[in-house]
Amino acid sequence: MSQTIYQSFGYILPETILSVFFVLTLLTSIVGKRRSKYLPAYMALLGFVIAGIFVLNQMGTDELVFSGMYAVDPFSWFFKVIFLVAGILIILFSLQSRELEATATKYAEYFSLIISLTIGAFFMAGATNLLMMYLSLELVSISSYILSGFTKESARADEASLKYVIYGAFSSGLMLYGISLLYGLTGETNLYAFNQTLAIGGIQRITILIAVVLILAGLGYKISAVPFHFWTPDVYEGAPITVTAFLSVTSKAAGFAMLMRFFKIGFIDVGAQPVVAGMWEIFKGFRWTDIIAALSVLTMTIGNLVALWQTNIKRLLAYSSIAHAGYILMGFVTLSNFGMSAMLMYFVAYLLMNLGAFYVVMLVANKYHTENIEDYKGLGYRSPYVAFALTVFLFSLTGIPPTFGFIGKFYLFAALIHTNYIWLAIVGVINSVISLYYYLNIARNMYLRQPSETSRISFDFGTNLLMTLLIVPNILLMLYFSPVLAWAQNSVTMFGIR
Amino acid sequence: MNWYDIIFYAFAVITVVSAVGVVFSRNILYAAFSLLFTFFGIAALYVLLTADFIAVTQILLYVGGILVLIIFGVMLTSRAFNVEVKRGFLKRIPAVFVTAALAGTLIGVLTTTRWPSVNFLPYEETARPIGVLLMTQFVLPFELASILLLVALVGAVIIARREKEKRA
Amino acid sequence: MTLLHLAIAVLFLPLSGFTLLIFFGKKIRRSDLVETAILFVALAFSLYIMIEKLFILHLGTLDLTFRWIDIGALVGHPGFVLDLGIAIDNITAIMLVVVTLISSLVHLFSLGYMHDDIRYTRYYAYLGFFSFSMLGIVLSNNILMMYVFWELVGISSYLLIGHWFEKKSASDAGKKAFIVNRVGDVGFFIGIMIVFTSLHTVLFSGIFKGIAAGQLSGPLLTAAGILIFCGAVGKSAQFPLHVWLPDAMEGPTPVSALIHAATMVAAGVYLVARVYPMLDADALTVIAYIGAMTAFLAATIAITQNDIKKVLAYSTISQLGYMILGLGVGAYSAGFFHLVTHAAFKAGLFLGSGSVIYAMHHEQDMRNMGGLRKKMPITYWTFVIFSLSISGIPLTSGFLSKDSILGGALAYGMLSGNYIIPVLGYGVVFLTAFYMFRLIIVTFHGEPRDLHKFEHAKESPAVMTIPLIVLASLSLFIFYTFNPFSPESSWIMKDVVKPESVVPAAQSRGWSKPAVIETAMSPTASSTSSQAQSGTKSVTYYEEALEESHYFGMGLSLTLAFLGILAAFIIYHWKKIDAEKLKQSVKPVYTFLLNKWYFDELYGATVVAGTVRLSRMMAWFDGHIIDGIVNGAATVTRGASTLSGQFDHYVVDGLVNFSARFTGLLGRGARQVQTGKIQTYIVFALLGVIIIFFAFRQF
Amino acid sequence: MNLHVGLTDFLIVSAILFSLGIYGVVTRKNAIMVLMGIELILNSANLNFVAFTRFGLMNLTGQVVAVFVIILAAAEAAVLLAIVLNIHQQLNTVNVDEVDKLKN
Repeated sequence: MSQTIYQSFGYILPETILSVFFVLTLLTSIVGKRRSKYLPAYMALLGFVIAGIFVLNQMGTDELVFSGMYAVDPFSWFFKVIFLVAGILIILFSLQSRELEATATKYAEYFSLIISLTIGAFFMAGATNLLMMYLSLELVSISSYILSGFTKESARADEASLKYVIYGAFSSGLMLYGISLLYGLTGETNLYAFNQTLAIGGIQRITILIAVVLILAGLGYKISAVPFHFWTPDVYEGAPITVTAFLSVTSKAAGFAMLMRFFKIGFIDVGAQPVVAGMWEIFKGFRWTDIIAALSVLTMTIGNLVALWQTNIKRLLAYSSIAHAGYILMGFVTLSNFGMSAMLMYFVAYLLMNLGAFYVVMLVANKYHTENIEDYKGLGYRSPYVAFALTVFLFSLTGIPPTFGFIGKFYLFAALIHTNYIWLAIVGVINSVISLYYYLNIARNMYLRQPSETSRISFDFGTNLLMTLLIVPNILLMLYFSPVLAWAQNSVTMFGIR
Repeated sequence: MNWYDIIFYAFAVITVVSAVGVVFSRNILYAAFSLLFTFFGIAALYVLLTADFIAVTQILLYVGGILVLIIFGVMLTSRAFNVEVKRGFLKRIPAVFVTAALAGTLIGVLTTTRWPSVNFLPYEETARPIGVLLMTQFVLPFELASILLLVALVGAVIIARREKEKRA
Repeated sequence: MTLLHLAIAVLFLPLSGFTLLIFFGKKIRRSDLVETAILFVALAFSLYIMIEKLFILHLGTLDLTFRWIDIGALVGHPGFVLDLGIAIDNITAIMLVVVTLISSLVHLFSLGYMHDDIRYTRYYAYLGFFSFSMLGIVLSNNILMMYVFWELVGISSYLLIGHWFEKKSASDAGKKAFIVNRVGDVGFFIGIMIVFTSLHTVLFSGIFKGIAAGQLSGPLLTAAGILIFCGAVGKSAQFPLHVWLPDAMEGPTPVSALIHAATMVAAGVYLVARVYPMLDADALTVIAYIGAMTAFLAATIAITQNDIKKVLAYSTISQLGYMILGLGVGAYSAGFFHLVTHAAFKAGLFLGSGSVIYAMHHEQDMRNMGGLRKKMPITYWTFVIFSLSISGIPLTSGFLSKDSILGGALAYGMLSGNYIIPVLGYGVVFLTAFYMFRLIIVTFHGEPRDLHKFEHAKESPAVMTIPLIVLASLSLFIFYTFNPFSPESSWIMKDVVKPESVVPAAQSRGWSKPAVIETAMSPTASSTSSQAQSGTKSVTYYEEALEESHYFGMGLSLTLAFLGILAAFIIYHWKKIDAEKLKQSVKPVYTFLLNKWYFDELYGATVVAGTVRLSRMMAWFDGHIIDGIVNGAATVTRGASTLSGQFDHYVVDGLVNFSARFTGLLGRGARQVQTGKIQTYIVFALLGVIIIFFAFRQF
Repeated sequence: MNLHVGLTDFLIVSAILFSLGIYGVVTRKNAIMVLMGIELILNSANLNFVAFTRFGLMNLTGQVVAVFVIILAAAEAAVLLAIVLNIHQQLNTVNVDEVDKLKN
């Protein structure tokens, strides 16, 4: 139940810890040597680990705190775990990034910004208030603008950050305008109040539609759904690889969490009896699933089609991540707990495979100094283990069986078929087939093409270990996914909503 | 027609006209000064809406803070004050079209919507209740905003700072 | 719970060693020692588990089951759950020790034997992987996981046998082992499928429960039992799939000791022991006959072999036959006991032969040896102990286990009338003693035949002799019982109790009273009401028979064993009978045996040639008949096809090309939108907002 | 008081500001002028919040939100200007049209 403000502080311990470590990590720049990356990185890691302990402690909590501002529920818990894992992995990746080393002398700021982005993502996942949604989204955005332009000697990164900040500020402006309209309609910024107002009825749908579409523009920009995706390829290509990987997972997942919570809490008819168990009823007349379905189809189709033409692997992965947003959106169209748990499962898969792929891309960029797909020729001979790892991740991204990506896609499609969205499932399958082409093209380059140079390049122990740590769950979870499934199924609960 | 209406229309016109100036002015400094008038106009509108605290904040932060920031930005980035390169005429057509469509739709929807209540309330003091709200109901956004400002501060500094040890 | 966790540690220790060596083997100095140390840790854990479980806590079966897959969410499907896990009962606890003991000793031995190998690290990695797989088989509490580990054992043995893959014979032997094993595994897999489709579980406990509840019975149950046994036939090298094992001697000798004495081949026996409760009378009879046949066949071949390792290989097959025979006749505890004792003395024999081969610079033909007794005293004396043990001479462990198997076989023969089984069993006793002492005499006694190699021969280093001494001491009775003449008093016989059969009474082997023996053997004879009593009585009758046969059996086997040893000494040591002359006089038999009953030739002529002939037939059929039809039809369809070809070319290809090009163009079009100018992006996003708004105005 | 000016008048002003802001964002080539457009958008939203608070028989939530939005606008402006300054340093331009090397 709702908590008093004093009690509420007990529920944001992980966020508080992260904030404290944000400051501490910043302060390491005073204490340590300016060029040392280890002190801030370890400080940030420590912060993540301690926050992780507190997050784990919150398992099963289902509370609404700070007078309905923020929900600490299984749903947000799920995402918090994802953010923490992603954050830790990104810090580990960053320690090896040559890109950062070449330009940045500001490691303390870099790692503290990773923490601040994670704080924003935490709040995004739990925000039940329009103001909180806006503020947390802005926190994530501002952190990511700075991160994407972090290597500022690189013209690409500068361009990326400029485009990002203009596009982001504009989108959040649209969203804010939409929020103001919703506020005008209900007199509250609280999502639950909005739901109650809808339940009473008597509000013009057209106004709600325009408000929701404007808010959708803000959310769509975060999850890079077509037609709000345009910034994605440019920013992903321009930003440092570690940042790109971070944005593609944490920022996107946070956007999805917010999207799901906004629509689910706002538009579910709590009083209605569901026709099918596990499905939700939305207020009559608000068929926003059609909008989501349309966005989903557009997003995955355009993402995949444009990816076919890419020659830069970062840009290709950017389009691929757009396509994956489309896949994940499919699960939301079903309006069911099944679909939602499928989406959550997909996030786990997406985290593992996408971060893995970006990691390999970073390693290759470190040692081979290229991001060009053509230059991946013969990687299978030159660095066998790295090539193997990339193949696993690409298989997972395509959704081919011995990987967890397959299970993720399988459950998404199953959810669609379960709720009779067969046409959407077919579109999804066709898209997967298209994606097969460009993913396997990389694998073909690595194994079937002769390299122009044949010297072998090997990687050190830590690198191989980290890579193994990413490969193993990708395969292991295909064989034994029940815990993830159970976790996802338990995590569809949002506070106050069945 | 009473004084309130007249004042409203006067400030509304000032606001809109100066906003047009911001958007269409060729000279960046003129645009910045037009923006000043827009902010003032909006602040006046806030006063009309009996939101005195917001009005003051608007003037303090926007005029005193953001606008100064913008002007600094203009000065730091422009050799002459007129950097606005010629605008491509063709690109303005779709822009005008899209914006007009948007404005039309918005105004159409907003004017036809029955908003929950349109009673005009008598003036009440706002500074104290807002302060109380900030410390009670809105304490979490308040904290979040503080982190956000810190991040923005740090970010702005590291991005804008000239590197002393810049490499060749 | 702690014991289970310890068991999980035991399982994963060798795997961690494997991972370490595969990935970082080159980085770690003396990675071999790391791997060996890991195995000794696993051994210590296993010993602790066994002692805790059997002697201190006297625990029942420990079980750790987890839900592997639970698909309840898919509507339109009744749901599907699969539980997996590990369990430790008495035989598991003992097997853990056996596997880790032999494995760790082999690791130790290999430090000396494999020292100069080029792929030394990889060899140790494979050893670790093999140990992991084997421990997995032992610990699984379900047939699915067991099958997976079963295949892993297959793979790792393939890698180990083919370790010297530059030698064609070695890589061929690896392939042969793999393929022959697959034949048995296919049967095993079908058996698993039968069980799973009718019982919807893979847990052994669930399977037995389901069978007890009558969900699987009749011929299908018999078939399931025999098919699962097929797996054991392959892995334990039983007739007729025994052909891979002798060839597998191409692998390094310590590998032979590990794989072919104690672990991999014992897996089959372990499998039969595991699924024992679900085997019905018919299946058990099949098993008993296969076992007896194997024991006899292999023993006869062993007599004629001259390669020291080949003799041991056939001896292994023969002893495995004993174990299977023991299980088949119902002497469950004895069969398992023999598995344990055999693991010790056979591993010892292999390692001893390895020691000899090492000393003789990789000479394996015993005709070139001789007189090594004085040069290698430790090897010699341990070898003698192992041989006495395998021959079943009192005061050794082999005597205990072998004697009880033979007693069981005799009782079984008396009860069921299958006299051929005990006859074969006792025959093999003679043969075993004979070929083992032939081996000893030819190798260690007499005059050296190859003086040059003899000169350089010397006792092996301590890392190689210590395992021999350990194993030799384990081949003495004292570790198993204090009374050297009473197998029943050994702790293994006490702790390994024959599990209750869950087979429906009509199908089980009920020895209610002597008069009904024949009818009880046939499934339909007895009525259900009398089964309740016969179930309890059957044990009594079988035990009575055991009791009766005990002393007679013991006497008989001892006599035969001594006769065998005597014959060996007469022929090869004192040379009272000229071996050559003997060979000449029974030349046809001798050649027959020397050529291993012509099994390889038989398979070559039937299976291989059959396949070749079949494919030739197919080719002929294809060339003459199909082509004829096709050609005839072709003329008819040519006209049509021209037409359709045109259609294909212009319409279908066009469509395909078009769709491909269209997708490409779409992508290219969408790509053109990405101009790189941020304001274009914003305009498109705005257009998107407006379009969405108008498209969904109806909401 | 008998008023003609009501909620809708304020909303219309804000809608016009919003549209002008968008126009500015879309057409202006100088990045700082784009920022001005964004400020207009944020101000229009703020005007909405305050107007709704006043006319809507409601609490002060809207005004509190407006305070936050102003704070945010400042933060965003600072970051955007910093990025623009950096672009100016590195690429010697503030024209957003010329920053288009990443495309397709």
